[in-house]
Amino acid sequence: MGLLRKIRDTGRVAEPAPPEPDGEQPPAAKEFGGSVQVRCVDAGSCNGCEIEIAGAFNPVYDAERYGARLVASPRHADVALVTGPVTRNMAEPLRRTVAAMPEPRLVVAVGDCAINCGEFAGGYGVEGAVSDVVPVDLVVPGCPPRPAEIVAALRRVTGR
Amino acid sequence: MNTVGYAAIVLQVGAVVAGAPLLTGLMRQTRARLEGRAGAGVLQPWRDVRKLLRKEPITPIGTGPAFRWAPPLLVATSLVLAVLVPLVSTDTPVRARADLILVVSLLALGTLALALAGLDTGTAFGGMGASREMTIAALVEPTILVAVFALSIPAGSTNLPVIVAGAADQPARLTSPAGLLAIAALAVAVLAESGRLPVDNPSTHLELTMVHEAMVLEYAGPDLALVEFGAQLRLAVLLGLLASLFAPWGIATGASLTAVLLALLLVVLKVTVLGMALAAAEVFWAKLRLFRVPELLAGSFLLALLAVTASYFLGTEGGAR
Amino acid sequence: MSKGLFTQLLDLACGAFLLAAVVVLWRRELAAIVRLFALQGFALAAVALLLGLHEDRWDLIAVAAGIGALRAGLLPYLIRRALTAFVAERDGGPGRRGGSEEARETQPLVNVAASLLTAAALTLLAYAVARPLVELDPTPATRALPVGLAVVLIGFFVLVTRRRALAQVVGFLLLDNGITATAFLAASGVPLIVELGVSFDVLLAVLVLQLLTVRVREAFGTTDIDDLRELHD
Amino acid sequence: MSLIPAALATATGLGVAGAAAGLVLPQRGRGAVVGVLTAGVGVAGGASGVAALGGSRWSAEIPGLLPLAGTHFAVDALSGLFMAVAGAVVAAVAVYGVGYVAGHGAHGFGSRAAQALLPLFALTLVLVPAAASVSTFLLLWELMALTSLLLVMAEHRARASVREAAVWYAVMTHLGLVLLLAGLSVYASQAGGETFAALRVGTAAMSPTVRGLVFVLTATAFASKAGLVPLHAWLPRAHPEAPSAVSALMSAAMVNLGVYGLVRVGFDLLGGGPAWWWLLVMAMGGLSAVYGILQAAMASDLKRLLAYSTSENMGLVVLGVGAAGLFAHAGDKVLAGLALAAALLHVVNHSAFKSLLFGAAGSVLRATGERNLDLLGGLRARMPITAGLFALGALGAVALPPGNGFISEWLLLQSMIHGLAVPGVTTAIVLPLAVAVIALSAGLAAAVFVKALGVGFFARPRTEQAAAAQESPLLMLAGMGLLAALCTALALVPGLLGDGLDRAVAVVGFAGTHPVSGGGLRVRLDEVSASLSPLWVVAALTVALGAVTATTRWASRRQRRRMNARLWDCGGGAPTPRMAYTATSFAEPLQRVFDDVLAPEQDVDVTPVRESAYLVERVAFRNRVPDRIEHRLYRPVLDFLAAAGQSARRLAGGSVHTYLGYGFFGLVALLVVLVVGW
Repeated sequence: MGLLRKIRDTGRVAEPAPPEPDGEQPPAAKEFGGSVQVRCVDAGSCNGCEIEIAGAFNPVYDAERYGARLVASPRHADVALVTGPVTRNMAEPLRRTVAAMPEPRLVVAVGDCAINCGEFAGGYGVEGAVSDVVPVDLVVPGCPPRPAEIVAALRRVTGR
Repeated sequence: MNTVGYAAIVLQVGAVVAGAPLLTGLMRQTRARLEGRAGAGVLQPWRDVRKLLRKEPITPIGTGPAFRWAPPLLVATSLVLAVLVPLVSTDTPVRARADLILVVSLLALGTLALALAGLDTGTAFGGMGASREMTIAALVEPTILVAVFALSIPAGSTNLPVIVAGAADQPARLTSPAGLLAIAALAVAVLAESGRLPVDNPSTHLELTMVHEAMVLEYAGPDLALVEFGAQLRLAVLLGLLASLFAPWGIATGASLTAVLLALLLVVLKVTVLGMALAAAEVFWAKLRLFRVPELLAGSFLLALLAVTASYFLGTEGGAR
Repeated sequence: MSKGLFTQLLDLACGAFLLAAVVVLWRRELAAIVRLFALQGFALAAVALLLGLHEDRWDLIAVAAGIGALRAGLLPYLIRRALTAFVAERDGGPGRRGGSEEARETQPLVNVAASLLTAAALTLLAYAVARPLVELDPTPATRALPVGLAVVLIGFFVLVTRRRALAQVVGFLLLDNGITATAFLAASGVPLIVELGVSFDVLLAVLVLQLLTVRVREAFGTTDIDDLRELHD
Repeated sequence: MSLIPAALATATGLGVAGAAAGLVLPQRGRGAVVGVLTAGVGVAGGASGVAALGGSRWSAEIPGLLPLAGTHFAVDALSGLFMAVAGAVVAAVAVYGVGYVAGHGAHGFGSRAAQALLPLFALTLVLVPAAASVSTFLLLWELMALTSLLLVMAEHRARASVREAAVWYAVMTHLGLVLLLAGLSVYASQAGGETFAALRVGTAAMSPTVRGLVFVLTATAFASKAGLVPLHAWLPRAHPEAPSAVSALMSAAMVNLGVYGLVRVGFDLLGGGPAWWWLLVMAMGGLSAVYGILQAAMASDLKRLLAYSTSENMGLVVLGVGAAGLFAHAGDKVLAGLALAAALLHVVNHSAFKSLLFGAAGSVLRATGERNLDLLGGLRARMPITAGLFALGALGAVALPPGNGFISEWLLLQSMIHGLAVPGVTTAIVLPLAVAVIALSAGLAAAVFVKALGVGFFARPRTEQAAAAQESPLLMLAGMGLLAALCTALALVPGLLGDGLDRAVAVVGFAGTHPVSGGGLRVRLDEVSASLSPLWVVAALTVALGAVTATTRWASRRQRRRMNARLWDCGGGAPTPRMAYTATSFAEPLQRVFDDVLAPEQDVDVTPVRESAYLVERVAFRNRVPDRIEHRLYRPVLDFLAAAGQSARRLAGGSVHTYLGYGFFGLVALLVVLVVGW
């Protein structure tokens, strides 16, 4: 009963949807038609971006309302959200993950580290940026990017 | 009669096929609203299916016909169920074939096909999912069949339309203890069969807690679309079955088209309400530990058994004739 | 009221009565168990009320009211108070087991699934035993007689297999509820005095047991009956 | 009319000829000749059985054949059913055996002795139901037991475990024989005549206690032959160790005769009895159904799994028989007929799919030398036809549509559900439990055969033997093909044996309800009805499947399928076959759920490195699920026997021949008794 009361008192926490982000939809995403399954790959980040991604899917930002959903297997996924500089140990797994995804598929690099290794550039354990390992279709700059920006990127993919 | 009967079947199958994803969408939406989210909208499951159909099918190495044919078989069994189960009319051309035991075993057939597919991949998760699914399926079986027993006593038959029609013209059967116990037992069984909370969590991302999801980790594209669609069909048919078993009011028993249409409207309404109630309940439930599930099923089995004994000892009808 | 309606309602009440007893076996939280017990008391009162209305016996209706007050109100209240007292004390008190431990029947002697199946067997047994009695005069009331017996057996079973003293108290009360129900359904109502006497005994028993459990708790810091074995060694 | 004696005579002639051929022929060509002759035995026996099912009866007395008492034969629809089943199985398995023996050398199943015994065993299987007097019946029964025993021992050179199994089988089957002997001789002496006709007549005059005694003795004996718990101990030993052709014969034809005996003696001769007989029978059946399938769920040895599943199915059959007895006792001949028909139909179905499954298991054993599911896998790619046949048999065994097992279990459930119409508290309490038992065993059977098929045949091979497997020779496939065709026919048009079933039921005086007719099943009792048409189900499923695939193909944008994609390995190394679920791990959840029933033995021993107790060097985990009933029931007895044996070594020397001797002496003693009897 306590939970019921809480639900009643809380009501809707999702913020009103911001206007559609500008920037054209990546060509591969044309076929998705408002439904995108997302698989996150942490290629060696400091987990800052992970926290923000979690934020993007929480009730407040609620990325799900635009048709994006996190899934457990790359076979189910259309988009790989890759974070962090690709460490040597994660390079091969990242390639395999992307290879496991059925066509058409997109790779979204989230955070400065994913785009240009950011802080960790030239680290001995760093293989390189995500684009050095797998083709990247979309980037979300920021260290870490704000949930709103991640959501905006996902909206460009879902087109909603 | 026949034309109306066929019309009823066509309408029913059409409604189930079109409505199953919508039902899932509605349940997700209900959950989302209760959690303070905006929700992806009721149409989202259809969007998912469309998108998955556009994607590339994948056959992993070392898999064979079982993996290839399980998804279509799952959907096929669900479709046959959608034809058999009397949702809008008890007076259809297939009414002689709609046997409750047959319905139960067709459900089991779909489960079994998917379990074999999970083993066919040879991955640890596939095997794990298959093993858990079959364990639960095996334990659900007694509950369901004893509940079937309880339902068939007053009707004197395991034929679904007979049971439903009988319940429709004397509602006293439903409010008797036997009826209520049978409802409770069958409801638990339906939760287990359709892989919902608290038996299985359909939206989990953690492989180790998966039951149904773990078997389908390897499917992609259209195959995955079929698997998800099949699961949605099963849920819709099962909720519809519950609705017409325990709230049969308004179901068409005659051969008038208007009655059929009205019944269609009503059944859609009932299933909607049931679905929303289930979704709301799921907000409050947590998934049971796998090895607590037997307790739940033992409980529901007990309820079913009590239903049988009650309908024999308390009930004036049934029992000694 | 009409015969059919009476039968319907009586069967419903008895169904709820039995169901409450069964679910007591199912649940682990003592709080939930107490709630169920209150529900059962309510069902029992309903049975008495129905019988009274059916036979226009005002004493029965009065008894029903009494039962409702006692079993759906007072006894659950007392037990709940004892429970909260336990939990409160357990949560305080460094190095002792937490209140959550006290508030749940974590490890019954017979695991839950098994005890549920046992309950099924007991119910069948009750039906089989009560069959001849029912044959004597098959009225709706007597036909529901097995329910009372089943609850007696289940109550006994709870008393035997549960570890927490409070759970055992509830088991004892289930047993008493069952006896009362059997009395009602068989003789359609024991005399008012007897019923009051019985209930009064129960009340005393509960108070005694509660005092006992309080003492136990103060002495050993838990009400797990098995811990009392230490007294022997 | 004259078909039956002619066919039986042919069968006998062929059987003897086969035995002779097995003895005299050189090793090459022996298998083929013996196989053909044995198949002939099967065909002839089957033909006579079919004729009997068709309604013709035959009975004769052949005085000179057996010393002392003459031999009596009588064939009616009931015996016809069992003869037909045995004949069909024998014929198919004989064809299979020709291919099977080709692989073996002059030893084991290919040896002179085994090849000579096979036709005799087949012959006894066909003839036992035709026996119409106590002495004839017992003689054939004992012959069957001996031939099967020696056949079980065929491969004793290869594996020592065979001997142990043989000893178990010898002891139990002969204890059974002794009980049967006692029961039937008491019966004969009380009834004043040893022909079945005389027994039927004499029953009326017998006191209830005597009839009860006779029933209990004979029922126990028949139950042990049918492999019912707790008398099943020989079954999971003998079946795996016997050559697969023999296991198929034993599991699909021999155990049936236990049921035959139960029905013949219980219903036909004793003419039914009080409720407690049948409650006893039902209890035994229910126990074996659940316990058998549970042990099958735990087993990782393929043939052991199948053996336990046999014990489960026999349990279901006997459950039906017991229900029939209960209904008959309550005076409802119609329901009794329905239940008995369901039980007999399940006998037929079980024989069909179980012989097929044992055949497939045999080809797996032949191809890989492995019975352990944990070491198999990946056979689907290497022996596709065998895998397909096994799948077909498994479909029948899991009692799901469109398998043939589903039909008989559906009928069984119907008879139980409608049985509640019989007044009385016993039925009201027993029948729901019976339904629950059937349901639970069906559910567990699904898990069992998903395990057998998915772990044994699917995914990738776990060992080199499995990887090197080759498809079986043509004749084995042909034999299995016959059985597969039989399964399919039974699954699609059970109406084939509709009238025969009714006649068989009518033999024991129950009303035939025509449950199976034409393309479907229909249960019509007053105010009760249900119907099922397998053909329609299959058609509907096929249509739906076609529609689904067509729609998907039409709707999906990308037609090109990415083949042989790498399995999703979570990004790590590719999963090795060792990561795939084994039969043991598949059964683990069930083992946990039924912990209290199965009482598995697990022990973990951790050996730390010498330097520090905290660094673990090796962890060993052992987990085995012993047959609990066997441990609790047989161990004490065996220990007692061992203790007794210490004092009297001469009696229980543990050598098979001693035990056989007892059996023979018992038989001779009986014959003497019978002669002195008049």
